[in-house]
Amino acid sequence: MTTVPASWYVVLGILLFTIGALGVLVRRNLIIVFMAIELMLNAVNLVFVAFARQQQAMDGQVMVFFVMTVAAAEAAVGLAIILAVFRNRETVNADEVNLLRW
Amino acid sequence: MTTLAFPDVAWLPLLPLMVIGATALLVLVADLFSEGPDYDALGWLGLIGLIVAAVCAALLWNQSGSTLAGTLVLDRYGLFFTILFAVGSGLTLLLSMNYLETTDIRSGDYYTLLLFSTVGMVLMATSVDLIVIFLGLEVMSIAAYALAGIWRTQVRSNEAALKYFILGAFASGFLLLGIALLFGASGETLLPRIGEVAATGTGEQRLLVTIGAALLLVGFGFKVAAAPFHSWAPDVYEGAPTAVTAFMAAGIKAAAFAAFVRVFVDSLGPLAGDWRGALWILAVLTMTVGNVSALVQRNIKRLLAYSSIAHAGYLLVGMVAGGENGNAAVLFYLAVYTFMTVGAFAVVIALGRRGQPHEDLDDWAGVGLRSPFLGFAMTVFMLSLAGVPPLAGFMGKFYLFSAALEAGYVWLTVIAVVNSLVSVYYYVGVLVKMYMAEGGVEAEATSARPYLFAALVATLAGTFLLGLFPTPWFEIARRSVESLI
Amino acid sequence: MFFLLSVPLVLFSLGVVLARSPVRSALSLVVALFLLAVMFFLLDARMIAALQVIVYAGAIMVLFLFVIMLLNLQHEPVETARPGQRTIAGAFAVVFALVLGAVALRGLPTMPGPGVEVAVTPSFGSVESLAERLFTRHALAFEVTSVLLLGAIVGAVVLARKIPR
Amino acid sequence: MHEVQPAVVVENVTFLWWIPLLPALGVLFHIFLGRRVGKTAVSVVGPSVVAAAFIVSLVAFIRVWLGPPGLVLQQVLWSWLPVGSLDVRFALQVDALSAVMILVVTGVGFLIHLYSVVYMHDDPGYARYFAYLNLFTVAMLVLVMADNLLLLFVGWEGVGLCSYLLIGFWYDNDANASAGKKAFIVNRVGDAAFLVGIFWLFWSFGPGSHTFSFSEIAERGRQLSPAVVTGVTLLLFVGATGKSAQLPLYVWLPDAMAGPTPVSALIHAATMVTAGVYMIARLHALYELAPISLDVVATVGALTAVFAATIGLVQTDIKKVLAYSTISQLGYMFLAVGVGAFSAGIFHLLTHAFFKALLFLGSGSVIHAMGGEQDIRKMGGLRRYLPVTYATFLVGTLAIAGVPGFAGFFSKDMILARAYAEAPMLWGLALVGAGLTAFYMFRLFFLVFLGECRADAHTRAHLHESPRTMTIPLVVLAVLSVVGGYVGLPEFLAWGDRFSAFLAPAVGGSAHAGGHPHLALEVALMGASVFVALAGIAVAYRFYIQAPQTPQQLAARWRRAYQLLWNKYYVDELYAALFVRPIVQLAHVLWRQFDVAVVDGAVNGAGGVVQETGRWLRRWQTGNVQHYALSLLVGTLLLLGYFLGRG
Repeated sequence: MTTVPASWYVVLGILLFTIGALGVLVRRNLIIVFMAIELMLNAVNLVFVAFARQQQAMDGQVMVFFVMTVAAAEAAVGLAIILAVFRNRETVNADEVNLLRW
Repeated sequence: MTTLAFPDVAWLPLLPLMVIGATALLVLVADLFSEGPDYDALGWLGLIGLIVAAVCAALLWNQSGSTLAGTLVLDRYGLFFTILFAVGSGLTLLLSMNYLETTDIRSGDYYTLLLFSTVGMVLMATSVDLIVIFLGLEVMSIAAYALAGIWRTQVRSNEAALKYFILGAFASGFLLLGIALLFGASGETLLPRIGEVAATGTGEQRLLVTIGAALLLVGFGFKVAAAPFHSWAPDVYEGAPTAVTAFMAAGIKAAAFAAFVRVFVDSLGPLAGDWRGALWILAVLTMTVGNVSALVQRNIKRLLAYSSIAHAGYLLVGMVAGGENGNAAVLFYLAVYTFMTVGAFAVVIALGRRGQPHEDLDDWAGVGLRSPFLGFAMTVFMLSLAGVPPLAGFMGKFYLFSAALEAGYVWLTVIAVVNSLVSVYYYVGVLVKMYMAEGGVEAEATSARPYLFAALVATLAGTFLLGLFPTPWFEIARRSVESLI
Repeated sequence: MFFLLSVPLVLFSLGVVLARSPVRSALSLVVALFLLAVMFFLLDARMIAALQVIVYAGAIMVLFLFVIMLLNLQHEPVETARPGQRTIAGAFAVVFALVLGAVALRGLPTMPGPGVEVAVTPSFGSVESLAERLFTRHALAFEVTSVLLLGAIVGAVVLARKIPR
Repeated sequence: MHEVQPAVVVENVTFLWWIPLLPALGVLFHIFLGRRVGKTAVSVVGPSVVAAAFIVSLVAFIRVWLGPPGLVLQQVLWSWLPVGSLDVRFALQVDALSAVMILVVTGVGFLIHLYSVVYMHDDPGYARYFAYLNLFTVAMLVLVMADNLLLLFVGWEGVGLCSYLLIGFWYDNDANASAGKKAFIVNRVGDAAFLVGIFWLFWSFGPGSHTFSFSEIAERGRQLSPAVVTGVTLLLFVGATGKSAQLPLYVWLPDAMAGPTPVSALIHAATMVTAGVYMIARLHALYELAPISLDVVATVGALTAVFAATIGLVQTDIKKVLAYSTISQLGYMFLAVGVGAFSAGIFHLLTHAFFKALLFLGSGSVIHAMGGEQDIRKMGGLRRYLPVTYATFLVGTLAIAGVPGFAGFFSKDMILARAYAEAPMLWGLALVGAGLTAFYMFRLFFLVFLGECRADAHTRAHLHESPRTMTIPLVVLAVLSVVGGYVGLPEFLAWGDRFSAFLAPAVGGSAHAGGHPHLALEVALMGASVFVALAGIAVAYRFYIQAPQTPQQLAARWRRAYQLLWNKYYVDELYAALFVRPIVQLAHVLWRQFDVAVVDGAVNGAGGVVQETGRWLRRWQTGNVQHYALSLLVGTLLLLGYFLGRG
């Protein structure tokens, strides 16, 4: 069933990574920006799993385990930060968070 | 059920790490039982823990080894950084103890996060497994994101945390993709194994390793605030609580360099021909952008942020130079930089009061005359940052640039020297404000803030010591990089 | 099978980035994560596939939705769009994908080691094999995750706790 | 020229560090206690620490003088950088050259401190002023007592910093602030070259132990390739042109006159600006290995000497005249060291320190009396009101003009004689410069002290001689401006050139070691310079004392006599049209076009470009997090492109 080479999965992962990066760049809503970052991390997970399969090395899958942990930790702190910003400013628009510049 | 052979644990390499981690937990628990508003005891607890960790690391100086399946090593390189982080975090703790009184920050959480962050830093410096380095970086960063935003009632603190977090997570993504590619090329994440593949792998493997290296460069470049990955730094430095800014400038930058140097020298060394050129460009860009931008700043924290960017550039010069002298110069300069930058931020804190941070340069007018000690301290730090002999900053630059020259990078050295001379302009600009103008604010007597005073004395001592008697310290730095390569 | 999965995967990922409503973005992301889990399964990462569903789609996304609901953000804030930025960002993103994709295609097929079409040992990707690596070779990293999570909890609590008056 | 290198005798002593330490203690006193203890205490401490340093310096000087030739007193404070290939020590040394320099720095320095007590008395920043002045003294002493190039650089940077602070001392004045800035930027350029020179030198020494001490540089320099030595010495010289205000980096010095006058006297005339000359003399062994560099030094010096003198012709600000004359005189010193007459250069440095400090302090006294007025067209006839200033200023003017018997004559003559032997072209330039110097200095003198007083009534009513504390330094300096020259007489007179003989162990062969010029030739050369000096004075006299009234008065009374005088005046006119006016016009062109437009423009332009770049870069820092993320992505792409492009 799985007859495509591992490299296709890797390319798909890179494509997803890029879509995520694009989301970070263009969305105004900070929560969506953050979701896009989660998408990037997941894309890397796909790359890890594909490599793991190709190399017959379980370590790639173990990496995914760690990346998930990191994603969870980032989610906790990141959402808390967004909440704190919202409390002070009543906004989650990236364009309106620009007190600090120049 | 299969039985797992848990690897043999050699405890010695873990000792400093565990001391700091245990201290963090202790502070976390102690915080539950302490009643405000005086949290000095927690600060002391953290300080003692860091000192013990530093002493442990110093005692292990002649030991070597590794533990936990070779993922964590005990070598001088790691010990050097462990001690440096303990010193940097300790100084930050010290100046925080007085700083927090002028803010709404609850000290207990603050100290805990600071110590957690330090644990991450030590991991970055002592591990040779990319995944552990990545996790250490995340431990350090996540605590740092929270620290940047810990003054929750301040919109600027919020904003700093937000920017730091979004961009930090974004950059982590690139770093992680880089690690994935290295894993794809080698099937491993241990640095030595990646080094073998980089040296002897097939063309395809090396292609993957090269691209992985480029992505790692992005991730580390971000953390050390190298141009063009520096744009977060000015905003975050300005917005974060000043003590946290000091911590970022000293500790986090040093930790990022610790991992940066180890990864690139230890495992990507065979590709040096490729990355040296890239680092050359980054170094030039970073120095120039940092220094030129600093010229037009009016806010002292922002000015120091750009100065910190410029210093990342000088440090990259040392990495480009490479070799024992170049890498040792990087280590030495990081130590020097810890003292001078923490000291400079300590003076910034000393000038601020509750509700009035006094970060605008105009507030500094005449401070040198009204508060001779603060003026003297700031003068020393500014001149040292500018690289005026015989202070530590000069010696640091001297080692860095002469290493670059020895390695034959004449133009890079010239650009670096010109840059450091341009930088004198804005550092002296601060002095001119302090000594040549009138009308600024009155600083609170330092005697009323004993911890801050102690931090200032310690950083001053460090700046003089490393400048006037640099040799033994440079020798230590040199021994520390012997274990690399 | 690969294409059957990858086409919707890309579409839903684009949905995350393009949907106007944050809730729709979040739901797109959930679907994308499920599809990824299936992909993991195809790649003989059974345990990881399960974790993906439980941890990601289950826990993390619930957190996201919770925050979205908490802030009551039904729609994207008014777009103060600089159309320039979208175009530029899009262009750079495309270049990025092309460059890396090309590298992957060029670098991978001839790499040593079996490709996906080669069968693996039956235990590959099982709970046991994952645990075997996790608790031996990666014991340190595993321990570090505990510090990581603890730090994250402290950080999140510090930032999100009610501000004492 | 330098076949005979007298053996160096090093004697370790333990008192040298007191020389810089004493003023350093003064700095601490002023900064930490100055505002609390009041002006009287500051007035006592400020000068007396320098006086104490002077006494210690005197002890050091006498020991060097009486000791065996080539005696070097040395005090190693500690090893600064004993690592690997480096062994740089924090060591002070006093040899003959340093002995002269520390006497100048502390001696003249003390007089200027003393003078400042009154001059700056009503300034609100009194303690601050003395702190800077003491600090400057420390840095300058470190510069001249350093036993290695790195430590010298410590002092080099230190004096620059103090100079910058003191120029901008009256910070509330925009002109001062920008003058300080200009000095700073110009010196950055010089220092950049200087630093690169040091690095290059270090680099080219290669592995092995380096102390960077001057003796080692002299020794190892011989093993370097001539190209390297030439490059290094030229770079170091670029640094010297910045610090010592030579072409093309001289532009900051006239603006630096915005600082308090005693500062101009100490830093911008007597000591700091001579650091470049000192540095070259100190590294004479290295420079002697690079004939091209020496030629460049000599040529730049001679050109600067004439160039600055022509500009001096048309200045109307009393301090600006002195500033350009300082640049010009520094040019003579560089000419001297450039033709290998190191001791002559130092000799002129010494006498110049006396008479230029005197002239500056005198001008300070004038400005003080005139209520801050600096325009010489509004002065005149001050002889009556300021007798002491008048007399001492005259001595200084005679000395700088090169009138026989005064200090400047001997030192300038020594330079000219040597220049004639080495490079007659440069000698010609220098001679022209000497004539111009005599002219504009006496123009200044006549316009200020003789003739009618052109000040307004109010100012005139307040004209008064300065108090004793200010005039005593004037008198002392006037005496020195006369007798200071007698330490270095021409060889055929009385005791001959003791000065060069004294310096010989430190800076190589004496001025005349290259073979005595024929006695008759020497006398002829001397005659030529005397003639030129007197001619300059005479022309000035005619133009500024006689000519203004003569035409009209004589024309009205005696027609015939008028005819006669007219004719004579016509000659003058012709002369003026042929020689003077072109020079004056050239001077104007040089000043207005070159100096103001080109050089100022370049300096301000360079600073401006950097500032503008800073502003431009700043706009990228929009505060928008997504712009930052975009820059990150772009950076990533560039990196990938780089790596792939290579691979």
